Amino acid sequence: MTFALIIISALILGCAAVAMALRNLIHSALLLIGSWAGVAAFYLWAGAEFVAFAQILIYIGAISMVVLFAVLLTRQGDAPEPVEFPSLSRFVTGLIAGGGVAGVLIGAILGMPFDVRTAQSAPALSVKELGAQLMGPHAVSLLVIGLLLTVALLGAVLLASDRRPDQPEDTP
Amino acid sequence: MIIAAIDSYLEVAPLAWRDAVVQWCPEPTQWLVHHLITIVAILAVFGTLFAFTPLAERKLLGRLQNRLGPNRSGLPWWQNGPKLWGLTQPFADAVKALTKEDIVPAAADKLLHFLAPVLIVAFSLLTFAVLPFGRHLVPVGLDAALLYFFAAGSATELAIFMAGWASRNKYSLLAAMRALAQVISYELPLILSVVPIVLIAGTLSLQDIVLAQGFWTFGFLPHWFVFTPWGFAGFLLFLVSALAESNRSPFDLPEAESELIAGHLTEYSGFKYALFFMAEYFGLTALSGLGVTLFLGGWQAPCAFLQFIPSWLWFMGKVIGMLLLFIWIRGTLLRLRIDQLTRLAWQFMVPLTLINLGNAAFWSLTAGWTGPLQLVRWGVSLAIIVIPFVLLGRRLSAGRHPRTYRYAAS
Amino acid sequence: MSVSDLSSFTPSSGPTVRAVKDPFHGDLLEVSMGPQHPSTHGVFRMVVTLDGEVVVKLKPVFGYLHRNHEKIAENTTYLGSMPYTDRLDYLCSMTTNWAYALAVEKLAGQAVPDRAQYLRVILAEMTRLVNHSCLVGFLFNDLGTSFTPLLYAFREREKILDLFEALSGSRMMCNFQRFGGCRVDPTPEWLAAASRLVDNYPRFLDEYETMLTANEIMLARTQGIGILDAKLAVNAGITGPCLRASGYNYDLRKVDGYGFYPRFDFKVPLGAHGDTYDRYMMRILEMRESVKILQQAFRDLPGGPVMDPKAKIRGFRPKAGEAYGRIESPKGELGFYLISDGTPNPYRYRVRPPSLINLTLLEEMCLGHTIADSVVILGSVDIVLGEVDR
Amino acid sequence: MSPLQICLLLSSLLFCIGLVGVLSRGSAILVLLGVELMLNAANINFIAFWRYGPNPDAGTGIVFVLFSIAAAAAEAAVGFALVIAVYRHQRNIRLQEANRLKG
Repeated sequence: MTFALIIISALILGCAAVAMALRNLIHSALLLIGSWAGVAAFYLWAGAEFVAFAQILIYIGAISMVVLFAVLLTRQGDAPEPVEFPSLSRFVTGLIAGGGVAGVLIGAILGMPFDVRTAQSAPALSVKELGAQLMGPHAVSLLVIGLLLTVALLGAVLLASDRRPDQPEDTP
Repeated sequence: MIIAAIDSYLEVAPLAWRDAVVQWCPEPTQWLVHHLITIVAILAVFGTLFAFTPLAERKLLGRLQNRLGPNRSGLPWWQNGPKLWGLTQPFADAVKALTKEDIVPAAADKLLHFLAPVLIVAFSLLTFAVLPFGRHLVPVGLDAALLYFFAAGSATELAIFMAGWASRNKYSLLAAMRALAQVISYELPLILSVVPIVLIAGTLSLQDIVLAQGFWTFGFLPHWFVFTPWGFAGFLLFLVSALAESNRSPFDLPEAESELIAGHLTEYSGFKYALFFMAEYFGLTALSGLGVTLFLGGWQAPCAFLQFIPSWLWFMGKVIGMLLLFIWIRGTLLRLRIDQLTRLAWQFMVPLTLINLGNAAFWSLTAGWTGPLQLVRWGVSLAIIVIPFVLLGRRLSAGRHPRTYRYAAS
Repeated sequence: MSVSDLSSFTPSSGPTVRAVKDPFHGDLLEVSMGPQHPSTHGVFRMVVTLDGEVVVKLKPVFGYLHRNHEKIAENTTYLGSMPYTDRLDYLCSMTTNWAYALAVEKLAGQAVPDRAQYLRVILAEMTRLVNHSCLVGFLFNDLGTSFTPLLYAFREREKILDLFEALSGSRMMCNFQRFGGCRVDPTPEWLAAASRLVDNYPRFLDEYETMLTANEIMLARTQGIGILDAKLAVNAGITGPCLRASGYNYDLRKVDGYGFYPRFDFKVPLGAHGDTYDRYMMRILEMRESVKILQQAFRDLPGGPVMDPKAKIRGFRPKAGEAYGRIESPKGELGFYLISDGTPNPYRYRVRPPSLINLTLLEEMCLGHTIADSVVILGSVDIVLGEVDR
Repeated sequence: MSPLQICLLLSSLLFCIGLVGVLSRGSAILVLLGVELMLNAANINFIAFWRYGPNPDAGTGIVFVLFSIAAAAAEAAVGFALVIAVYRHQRNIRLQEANRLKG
């Protein structure tokens, strides 16, 4: 079991790290999709089937499409990002910051004795129970999330549409 | 009694054979053999179905078009032997696809160009894992099977995008853009069109959904969801979205041959092309299977007395019927334009699926109405879906109608 | 609308102006559609500049099929270039033959017997059926059907081509007209078969229209697409169904009254919008009128010879002079301009190909529409590359 | 090392990779992708603590992750719409140059 977890972790971290280092945005996006798929595999490993499928459906089915669409629409598919000196210094700064945070977190995790549950099998939570949870104690949150999604969708449409009042659309 | 005995044997025969083989294997490998047999069986059955679906498509299209379709390929070692109505055509096609040269453009992104067909076939095959093929034949009895199906299916468009982008061909790139726009538009109505089923059946498990459709009124009127107003509307909406999701005519925009040559397939040849072809038909079969499961009663027989026919035969029969319907549509309809396609999705399909969801909610709330109230229930439910359909449809086709023409005076 | 309305018209400064005004200039995608593209109706190329999917510039490129037709004709006898005219518009060899024969007959002052005139009308109208059937079939293919309407149209076309083969020996390269008549006289059986076919033709048209004319997708894809302004069309020299779809009444069968067309009762359908749908409907309506003409011709077909006995076949040398013979070919005005210097060869031989001239406004029609529409618009213009490139 | 610790290590490393991406890349799209990675890292923590925590049958971790995924979808929709708006404005998506509020 732990072995599978290590393989999944390697997949997630490898894909994510390479994606953040690549110059070609399409390759980055596709590798990140691999990383998201790895996260879904982790959820499956942990026994959270519903979340795993939701992760695939939302991340690979929807967000990745939006990302790729944005890359193509902004004509970044073939143009690698230019290397400039400021961006190099930013890179070093980012690396130092990220490394520092990582060091602190890893130190904390390794030094903290966790009270781990002994049972190895994943807790079974059926879709029905999950639904009861969502509609019961978390109903308000569900409504808020629904509202958030609606507002976000409307906002995205408004932001992305370039129809200005003084310039009529000339496409049919 | 005799019929019942035959029924029970045929019904479980595939499982019995699998168990026999598994028993014969040594203990530590049994779980592996158990799963391998399932996988191989799915591959064999649907591989065969895939081999003959294009043949059926070509034959049927031929019949639709006053011609015969392929009827020449006989047995290779029997020169003047029977032609077998062209039934050996799939094997000839397979040999041809395998022996053709695989051309990769020099400018292409070689890795992605190679990965795209592999991914698309893999993901389209994954969807078969949760379909209930028969009363006892469910490869993976997932609790969230419906969600799994859409999750696995959603990745195929990603592969189409990869193919289009990696080819470094302008037509392919346009096709990739179209594929993305299409999937962003149609994923939503596809999922929304099946939500009423979840609402009524109260489960995401496909087997439970089939079981929920498992009774007959008077022994011959099946309780399939398609025979309710919201179910029928949902089935039609699902059908249209499924056509769009699997890039079939009239939504075959990514590979529109009269505009984009072959779209994302322009730079593919040989076996990689065959893989795309395979994935298209696998995806089509899987969506047919889902449609059958959700709306057409799955493996249930249409009449009570027809139950002696094994359930998996009913399932396959219905799937093949759906495939023939898809082929018929392909032989009949014209292709939409990309802006019309997205407009249809957002201005027609999405509102209708949402209204249909409300319709299903009404149906579920009025489950207790009987007698004359039953008629009221049907009427209201029909009105809920038909009136928006007519209004939205009229808005969508506003200003377009067949014209009458004048003639010159002299 | 008449010619006098056109006096106020000033030609536009060129359709590519809109491409320059485009705010995304520099981010456009140039796609070369053709010469090996499934929908360009032969070896034709459109260099299309796209903003997204919208055409902002379109440049037709042709000449891939150039065969030096006019120069070859100047170096051969008058009769010797008759088979070459078959290859101009290879779907309609009967009408190209007739246009050339008409020009030569004008040049030489050659009379044509009545039976031959009727026969020419019959063959020309049957050719119109062939051409328009092909055109609507291919148009639906461009619209994305999987060959079904095309093959229905081809079924009817094949029946007519079989008749052509029975009459002339060749399905498409008929080489049938001669200066002063026709090559052979059809048998009564042929005439009966042709008459039967024509009587059955409206059934095919009804079937076709039931299936497709009111189809919602068809309406959405063609109405309002590729609008051609009548003034612009007249100025560019567009003729044939494309011009009439824009609402301008100009049909050489009525205007010139060549052959025996004044003897027939038929009407000229006119469009009102000049869009792709109108161009499609013009073809359907013209086929219905052709059927009417054919039925009258079979009824009234006189006896007699099909070839003027005084016509000179060998050693044919028309007097020095010039002549322009034109007919309403299925695609538009097809004209042959000939100058004779008294030798057995024409001094100058010039073809006015309707396909080429109808193509000149392709960009004007396609601008602002999507790449998918440009394919359909090209299909509705009706070109044959043998005639465009010559 | 217990599985829980491996999960936490995974999530912290993933979070830091996302952080480095957000801080060091100039392209708006990559910055947004980095944010998505950080969200995913948080989700991994939720699932890990649900799996190995004291009260696994409550399912609150799963519910939280579902909400988080929905929020991520909303973030992606708005974020990439912003990217497209920025591109319309300045013809590239380098964030250093996106320093004007009005144009």
